[in-house]
Amino acid sequence: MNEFFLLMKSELMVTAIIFLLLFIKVGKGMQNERLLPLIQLLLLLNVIFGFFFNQEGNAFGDMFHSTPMIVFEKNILNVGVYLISMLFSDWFKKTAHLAEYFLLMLSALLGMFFMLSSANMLMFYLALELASIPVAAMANFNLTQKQSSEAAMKMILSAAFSSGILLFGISLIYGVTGTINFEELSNYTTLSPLYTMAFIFLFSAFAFKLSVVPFHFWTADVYEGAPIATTSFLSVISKAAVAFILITVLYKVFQPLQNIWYVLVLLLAFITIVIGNLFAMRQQNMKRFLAYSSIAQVGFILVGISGSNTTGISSVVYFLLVYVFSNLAAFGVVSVISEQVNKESISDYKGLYQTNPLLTWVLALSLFSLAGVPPTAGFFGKFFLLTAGGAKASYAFMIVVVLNMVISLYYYLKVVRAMFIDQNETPIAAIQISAPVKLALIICSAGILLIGLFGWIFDFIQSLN
Amino acid sequence: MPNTINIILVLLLPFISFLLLGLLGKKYFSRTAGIVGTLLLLIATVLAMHTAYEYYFVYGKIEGLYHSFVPLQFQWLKFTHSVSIDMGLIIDSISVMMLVVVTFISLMVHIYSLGYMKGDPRFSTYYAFLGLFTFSMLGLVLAANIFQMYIFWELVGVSSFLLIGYYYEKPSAVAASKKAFIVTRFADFGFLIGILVLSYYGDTLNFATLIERLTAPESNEFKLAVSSTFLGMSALTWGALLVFMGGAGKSAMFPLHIWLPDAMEGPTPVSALIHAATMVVAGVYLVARLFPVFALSTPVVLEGIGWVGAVSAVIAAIIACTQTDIKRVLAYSTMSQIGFMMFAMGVSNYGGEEGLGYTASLFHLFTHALFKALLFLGAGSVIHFVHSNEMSNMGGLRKLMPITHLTFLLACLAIAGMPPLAGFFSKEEILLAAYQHNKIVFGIALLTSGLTAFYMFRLYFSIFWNKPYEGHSAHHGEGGWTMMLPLLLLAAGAVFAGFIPFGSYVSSDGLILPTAFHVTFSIAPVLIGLAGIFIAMVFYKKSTTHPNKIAATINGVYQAAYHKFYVDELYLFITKKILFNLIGKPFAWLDKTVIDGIVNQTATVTQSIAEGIKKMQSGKVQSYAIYFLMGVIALAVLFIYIW
Amino acid sequence: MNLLLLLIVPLITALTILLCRNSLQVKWTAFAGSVVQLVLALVLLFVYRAEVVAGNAAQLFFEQDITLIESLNMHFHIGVDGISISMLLLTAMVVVAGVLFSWNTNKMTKEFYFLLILLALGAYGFFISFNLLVLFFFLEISIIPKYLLIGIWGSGNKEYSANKLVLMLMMGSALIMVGILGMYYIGGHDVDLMHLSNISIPAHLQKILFPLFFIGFGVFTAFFPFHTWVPDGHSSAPTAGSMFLAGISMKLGGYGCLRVAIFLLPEGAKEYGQVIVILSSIAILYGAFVTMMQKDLKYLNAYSSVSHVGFSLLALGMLTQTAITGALMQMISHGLMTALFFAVIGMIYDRTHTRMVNELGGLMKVMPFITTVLFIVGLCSLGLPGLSGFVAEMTVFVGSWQNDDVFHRVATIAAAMSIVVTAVYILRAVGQVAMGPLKNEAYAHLTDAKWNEKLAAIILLAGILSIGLVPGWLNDLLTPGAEIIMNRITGK
Amino acid sequence: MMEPGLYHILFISTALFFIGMYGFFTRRNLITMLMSIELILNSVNLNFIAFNKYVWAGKMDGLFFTLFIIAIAAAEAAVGIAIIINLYRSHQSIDVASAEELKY
Amino acid sequence: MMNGSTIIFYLLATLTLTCGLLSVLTQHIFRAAIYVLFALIGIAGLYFWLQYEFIAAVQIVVYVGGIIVLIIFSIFLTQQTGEKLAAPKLDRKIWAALATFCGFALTIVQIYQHSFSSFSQDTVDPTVANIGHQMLDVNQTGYALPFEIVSMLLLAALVGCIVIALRNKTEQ
Repeated sequence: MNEFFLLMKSELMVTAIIFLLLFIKVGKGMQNERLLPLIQLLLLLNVIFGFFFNQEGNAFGDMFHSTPMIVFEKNILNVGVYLISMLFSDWFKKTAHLAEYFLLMLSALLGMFFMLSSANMLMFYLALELASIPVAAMANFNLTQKQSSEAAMKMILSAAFSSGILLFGISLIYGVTGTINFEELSNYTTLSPLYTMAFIFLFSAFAFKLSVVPFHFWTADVYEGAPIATTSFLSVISKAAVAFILITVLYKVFQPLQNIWYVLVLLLAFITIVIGNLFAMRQQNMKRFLAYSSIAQVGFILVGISGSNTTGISSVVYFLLVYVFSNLAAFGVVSVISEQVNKESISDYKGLYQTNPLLTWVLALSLFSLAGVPPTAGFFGKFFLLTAGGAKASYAFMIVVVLNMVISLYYYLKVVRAMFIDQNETPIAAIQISAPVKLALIICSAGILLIGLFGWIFDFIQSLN
Repeated sequence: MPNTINIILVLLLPFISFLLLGLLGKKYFSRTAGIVGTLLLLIATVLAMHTAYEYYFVYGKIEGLYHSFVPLQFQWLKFTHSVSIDMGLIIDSISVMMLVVVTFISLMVHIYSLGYMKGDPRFSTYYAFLGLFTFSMLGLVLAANIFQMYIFWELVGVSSFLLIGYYYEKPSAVAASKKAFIVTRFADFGFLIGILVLSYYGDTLNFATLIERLTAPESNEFKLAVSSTFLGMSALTWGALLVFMGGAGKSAMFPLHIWLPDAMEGPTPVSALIHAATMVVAGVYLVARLFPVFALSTPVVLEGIGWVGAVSAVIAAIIACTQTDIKRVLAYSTMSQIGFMMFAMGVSNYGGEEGLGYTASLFHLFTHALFKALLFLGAGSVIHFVHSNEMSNMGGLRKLMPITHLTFLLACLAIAGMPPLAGFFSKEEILLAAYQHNKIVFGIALLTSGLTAFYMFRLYFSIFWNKPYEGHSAHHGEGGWTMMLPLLLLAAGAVFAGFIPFGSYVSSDGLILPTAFHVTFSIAPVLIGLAGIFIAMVFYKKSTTHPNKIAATINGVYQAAYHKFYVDELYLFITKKILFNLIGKPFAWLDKTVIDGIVNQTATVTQSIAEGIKKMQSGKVQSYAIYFLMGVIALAVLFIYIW
Repeated sequence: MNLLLLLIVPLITALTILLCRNSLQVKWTAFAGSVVQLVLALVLLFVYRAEVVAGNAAQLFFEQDITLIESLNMHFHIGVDGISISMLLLTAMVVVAGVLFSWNTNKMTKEFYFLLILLALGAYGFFISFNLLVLFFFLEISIIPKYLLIGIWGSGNKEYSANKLVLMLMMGSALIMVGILGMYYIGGHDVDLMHLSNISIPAHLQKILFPLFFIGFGVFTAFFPFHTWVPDGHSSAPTAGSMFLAGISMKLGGYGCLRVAIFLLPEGAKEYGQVIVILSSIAILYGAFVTMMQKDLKYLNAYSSVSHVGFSLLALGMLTQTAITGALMQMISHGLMTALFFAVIGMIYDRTHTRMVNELGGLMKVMPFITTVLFIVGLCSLGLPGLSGFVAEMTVFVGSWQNDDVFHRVATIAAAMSIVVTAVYILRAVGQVAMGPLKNEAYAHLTDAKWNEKLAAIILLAGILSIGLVPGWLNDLLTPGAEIIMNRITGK
Repeated sequence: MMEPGLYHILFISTALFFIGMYGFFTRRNLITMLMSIELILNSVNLNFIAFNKYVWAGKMDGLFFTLFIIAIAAAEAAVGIAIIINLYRSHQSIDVASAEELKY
Repeated sequence: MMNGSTIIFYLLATLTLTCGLLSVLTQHIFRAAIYVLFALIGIAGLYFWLQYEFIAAVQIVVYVGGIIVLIIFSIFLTQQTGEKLAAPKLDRKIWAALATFCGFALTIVQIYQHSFSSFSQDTVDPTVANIGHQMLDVNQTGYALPFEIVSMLLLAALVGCIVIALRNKTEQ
């Protein structure tokens, strides 16, 4: 029994926090000013706890399983959620439903944990829903804003639609193979067109969650409309979780279909990078801009996944670790500015460096990291992804992919240019950054700068395989 | 054995002068720069003379043969295992002779400039440049390696550029300096390629080895160089031809002569030094240096050299007859005289009696340096006096400047080949060599020497006789002793240099060539020269209208000659119209619009694609769902039916 | 000698700059740091010479190998040979000069110097690394500082230029990246340069990889027709920016072309040698002719850079040992010369506020030092003996001529023709700017160079002259490296 | 006419699935879109039950899947309706075309 | 030949598909809700027909009794009854029809081309007892864990609904 607790410690910890929040809400309730530090403290404990007492094994028959890699992935998500709780303090303090918001967020996180640990389709599906339905509600948390409701509506409808297709795929897989267990599915080697089709139905749901073109259309709208905390949760935590489980599903469960999914992944990676870049190029709203840029990033993740070797896994995990820091830093800065002066357009950022050098540097660093420019960790992240992908892909493909990095640099530089170079009569006034936000931004910057230089981090991830 | 230290000092003293005056001159030597430079050069001259004495009379001749010595050689830059630039000093009969000429003329100019350039704001700079030039010229002369020669060749060019453009605030001087540099640079391009060719086949850059290998028909290098052909000519021929191109440029041979008249924009002493006596004969020296190769291996090229020299001589002489700027007349005369030297080379053979042209050419080089420098310095005095270059502003100066007049007259007689002045002896030898070898060239040469006498005396009479002087009164006479002394010294040279038995010192094969002097042969040239002098006297001794009438009767020819046969215009057309408008402009356009345009267009196209596909993101959640389903179907079809 | 010092010094300098309080402190810190670096480079040179004299015939000196990522076999492998040392020296000199020439930068001084030093750091790292990943890392590090330097402190159409520059360079590095990935798998999961140089890479793969590397690095060094960032980038950059671009950044490319593309992929080099020769001959002449038409001094120098760099690429395409030595010499010479040229242009611009040739004139009278330097640099550019340009160009020509066939010969002749055109445009420009009557009355009150400018100019001139007058040391420095590369080409 | 079996039921479920999709694509009222979603989910349920019954009767995986889908569908519908009601409050309409502010 | 069971099957099938089709085509929102209700009932009938009584019961309880009622309430909340629904645009209809038809054709062709083969021998009856047993098992089949996840999901959904739907209380 002891073992069981340790095996599911991440989930249990999160559940405990959820119920604590529920009791606080149902009971006397707390002022945001006091509740938020408490939540941040709990999440910090959660992060720390995540690094201890790691166990490997199965529980609930074939429902739940855990490996060091999965635990590490969960820890990445924990860190991300902790950073979110710090970065968006300004917004959290203002919201009327802080406890509920975190309750939903942690439920989604719980869903992702289960998703990572899932060992069969049922668990996977339930966890996926648990990870997405609360997020749709979270998207609506700017309750009086039209855009927020629109975003939530688009999200819940699209998510329901995609889970319909997912379920249809699963049902066909079940019909063909007679099992929903991952282990057994990976042993099913009789290929048939129907099985392929079912796989594509299933894959489309992953693609939807990861916002792979052409299943990405909801992304930008939702990102733009939702509160920034939700957006960053969606674009970082939720994306990372789905990418992690996609690796398991492709590498393990659909190993027999490798010839098909390899091409599929490469094809979609290509389209995703190109379309994501093309859309990102002309965005003016920072959130929307980051949404599209994150679409392009997913394309690179797919390239890494296509490598179908242990380097592929490690590089994706590594990249997402870096991505958490980079993207959250970017969203953090956007949020600070958006909350304080209510400006989200790139042109509003003109001359930002004159008034807010710290924010500018953090944002610039994170954008460089996203663009994959050294010495930021993003460079290494991208490089490892491409290294993994390069194992099998052709030169022509790699050239196209890498040239797209140049295009992506173009639009990241647009922001950098606005902040550093462009002149502005009335730049955004100097912003007072609250302590937790500052701390989180510094953590993110440190992560961006240091992760890349510490080569052993990759080795560590590699050793988890 | 040569005294290495002496020779090094000869080379380095001018350089020290350059460094000293160039770096510190402004601060410490603004008044005394001339003295410092002159003293240093005086030492160098004495050492050079000493070196010459020792070479010719002490150690140079071994068993009747003048040897070539390389007292110092060190590797400066290694290209391949066998090809390297070995900086060295070569001591042989021609280099020693040139050493004397260069240092002596340079010394004269240094002294002369003390008076001529007095009070110039950039006095020290002027002397620094003179030092640089002398150093470069000496380096060129002493070069033991063809690449070393090229290096100093270029340095000479740049010193010439600096000195022509010395009056940098005068646009015409700037233009002239650029022109001189660029035209010679163009020739040097040929020289460089020639060096590449010769060095590749000779597998060395050292003159001695190179000549040895490329003149020995049994050596592998020679065989390879002769057997490799390009456009129907052997590699060796190409190499020799291209090397000569460099020499032709520097020596202002037709058609690369256009820079020389313009170069007269520099201070007159500079013209005397560079554009009369020393630098412009570098081409002749180059041919002499490689003479065995030209004579033994590529007689075709040597033949060509002869023709180029002859054509240049006559053209320059014709043009000189029509010019009114006294320095330009002298410039064309220089070109004409170098033409003489060139065709003398061209009509020579290697060794023995047949090598008369070679000796004659260098003899003429020697004497010409003296009297041409004299002419220029005299002209400088005149210009100094009247503050103009135009003949029309002069006349009747013989009384006002007696010493200048006398020395100028001597120089004119010398250049006209009147016995017993220096020019007579050297020119006679050239004519004799031409007569023996090529009658047509001989004819041209005869004609040219007549023209020479004519235009020189035209010049002489225009300056010193003609109408009485109308300008300002003589406010400063003929200049101080500093300006007179060089004139007198050079005049002495012009009178007596001809008596040197040149053949016993310089010959193509190093053996003594007995001076052949035929009185009978000399009659015709002297008569022709006298005729030229007479005509000039008739026309110009008094201010008459004869010249204008004659000019009017042969208007076409006169205009053509007056406009230097339109060669300048041709060049202008080629550079302005073809290089700038037909090549430069289209290239610039190509770069701006096409190559850069492609880069910019890539960005524009990408952006317009991005703009074009934005409609897909319509904000309609149902459209998104349709795309979703269509995507699934497409992928399913792809992987079921197509893949 | 520990090569890590070469990285630590600039790093500490950069960090110290961030801590500085006022701009004077920043400037002196940057100056001190760069001087220390220059001293280090010189010490390195002498230590290396001493080792060579002592008979050490190793391929790499002062090697260090620190494991970065064990599972991917990524090592921080650094070392130097003569070629690297010469490049380091060049970089150090240009950096000191750049720091000095920017002395009167007042806008965001701290950031400016920080970025300068960061850029230099990238170059130092690049020249000493012998692992492709590390090399690439340092190559890319230096790109973004360029963008900001041009964008913030530049002039003219700076946003456009900065964008163009950074995107084109990134495109180049993208190709390099693909090449490195290919190498990673070909080399058995190892991208160590020395390791890769010891394995034989199949010819068909070399044919794929070589263009990737060569074009990739070629973009950095203005390989025709990928040179279009050069004019715009240089003309918009601040003085130090142009100097660094021309003096350092373009050298990264040339060095990479040689060290990575040709050294590792000799078969590819042979395959594409003729293409390179054709393109660079075009570049040389074309660049020269386009330069002739320029009126803006910076454009003029930028296009002349295209032409000059063409020499080193041409020489690389020639694939003879002398040519390779010549290519390296040309890189170093061009680095010093063009950096100084840009510095002079910057000095003139600072005073007259124009760079248009036809608005300038007669400056010799008011600023003799600056115009003298301009003269010397101009003469160096047109290949006057005694200055570095001559030595480099002649080595290139002699090296190119070693190829005994009409094609290479014609290309060499075509390239050599440019020395005439170069003379034309250099003399036109210099003549117009320095000589003639004073164009504008206002210029009469301008001042000559200040101490910092004089010092910087003298440092670069010292480099130019030391190569021009005594080329032997540089030749000795470069030859062993070139020989190793040549041996790989000839398959010894 | 054939004896009804697996394929018949699969036909029904597939048809219902795409009917639901058609509804989802074309309905402009958000609530009707939600109903279409219910149709889609039900068709999947039918699939699972049919497979469980006809092919894989040895275990009850399909049955449990259906059971949980029904639960999830309820939760989804609840959240969906809450969101729609909130949207109605701010937009005064539940026409999907009224909420197309976020685009491009 | 047709027997009772077959007839019932076809009736149920017709009911389900017709009501489903009508529900997406009708212009009246209320009618649409009712058609959906009947389609769901038809499916419940099919479950009965397949002898999955427990599922059928859950279907009726949850869908008919829960979701549809919820939907109808929300229609009341948001819609003036009797108002016709806005018709979709023609091009949207065409594209939707095309996409769904292609999807349907593809899927059905694939399904019919595939022969589902079973390797299972013994049949577990879907009785309530069996279901309950497995549902609460923590070791072998472990459906207790999904069960808990669903409960967490429902909790979250509940909280979310409360916050979103009851916003006036606090926000306005």
